[in-house]
Amino acid sequence: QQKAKFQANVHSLTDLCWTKCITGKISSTTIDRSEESCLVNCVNRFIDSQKAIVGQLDVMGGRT
Amino acid sequence: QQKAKFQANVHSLTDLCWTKCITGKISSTTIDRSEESCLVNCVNRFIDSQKAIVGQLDVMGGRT
Amino acid sequence: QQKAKFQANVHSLTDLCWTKCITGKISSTTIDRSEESCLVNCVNRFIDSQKAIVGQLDVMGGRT
Amino acid sequence: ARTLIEKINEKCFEKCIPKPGGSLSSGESTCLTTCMQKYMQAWNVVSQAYITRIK
Amino acid sequence: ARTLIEKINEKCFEKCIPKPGGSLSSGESTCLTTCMQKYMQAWNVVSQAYITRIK
Amino acid sequence: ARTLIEKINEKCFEKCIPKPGGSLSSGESTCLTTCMQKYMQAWNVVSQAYITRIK
Repeated sequence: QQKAKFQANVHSLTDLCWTKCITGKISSTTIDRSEESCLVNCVNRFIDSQKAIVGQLDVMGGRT
Repeated sequence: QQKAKFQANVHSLTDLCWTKCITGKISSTTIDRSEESCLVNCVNRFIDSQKAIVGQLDVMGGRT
Repeated sequence: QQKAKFQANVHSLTDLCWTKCITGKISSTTIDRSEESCLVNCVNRFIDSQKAIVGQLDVMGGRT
Repeated sequence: ARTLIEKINEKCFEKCIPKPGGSLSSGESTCLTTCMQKYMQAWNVVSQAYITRIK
Repeated sequence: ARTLIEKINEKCFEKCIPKPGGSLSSGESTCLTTCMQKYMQAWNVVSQAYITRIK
Repeated sequence: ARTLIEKINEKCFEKCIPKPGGSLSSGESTCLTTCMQKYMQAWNVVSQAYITRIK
């Protein structure tokens, strides 16, 4: 069940980061360097962002 | 369970109306007057719209 | 349960193909000829596309 | 018909009420009715095409 | 509050981090905090309007 | 692999078949194959980055 959660996260991250990073026409079967670094940064910044939000919610006293 | 339905509705309305009403850059932590009235109108017009559709479906004899 | 799957497919195909094919302002209650052929093509090409992907996955040895 | 209503509302709200005002204008009301009928027709076309294809 | 966190992250990531770089800049961090508070306020406004309408 | 196929089809249909015609052109077919391989590679990159980050 944790594996299912992991897979669901990878699916939604790939969806989001694909839309953000693979913006041109599809001409090559391989991801180029700048696309790859965009994908990796996208994953890491998304997790940073989530942590920042959760941290801030804690500071605010866990309201909601 | 009705509470879950209520919360799900508020989540999807906030999602929809945020996209419609909060269109500029994020510069202030507070919602200004025009954004607030847009959000309130968005909720009310969405419910009006839903009622109009359901009402029309009844007129048509509840087809489908 | 197969009926539910069928209906879910029709709902998501209508959603997708509506966005692709009904692009102008709503002025008539009826779908015109070019909109209708776009919708039919959209359904058929979407299924073609799905088959091409599944077929290609098989060729690749069903990886993932 | 729950999902159909939700889908119609999602699509037609987007098309007919781009800027929600203090009340539903008559133009918006007409647009919603028109859009709803059109969406249901699209649903039928798609449904028919899908049946034809998969059978 | 799981869904609220997910929604905030979805919306604020989109607004504040259009081009993800090698680390979170301080401008992006500030934007996230600001956006989060704004989103929660929007949630309250929507929630209140919805309650008023359906009761 | 159900969800992966659905995601690939969603993304690659959007990229490769912006205007669906009466049949799949060879250009569209090629684009689909290319896009599929690229999407799977992106999935691997994301998966790897995610594992590295959370472990």
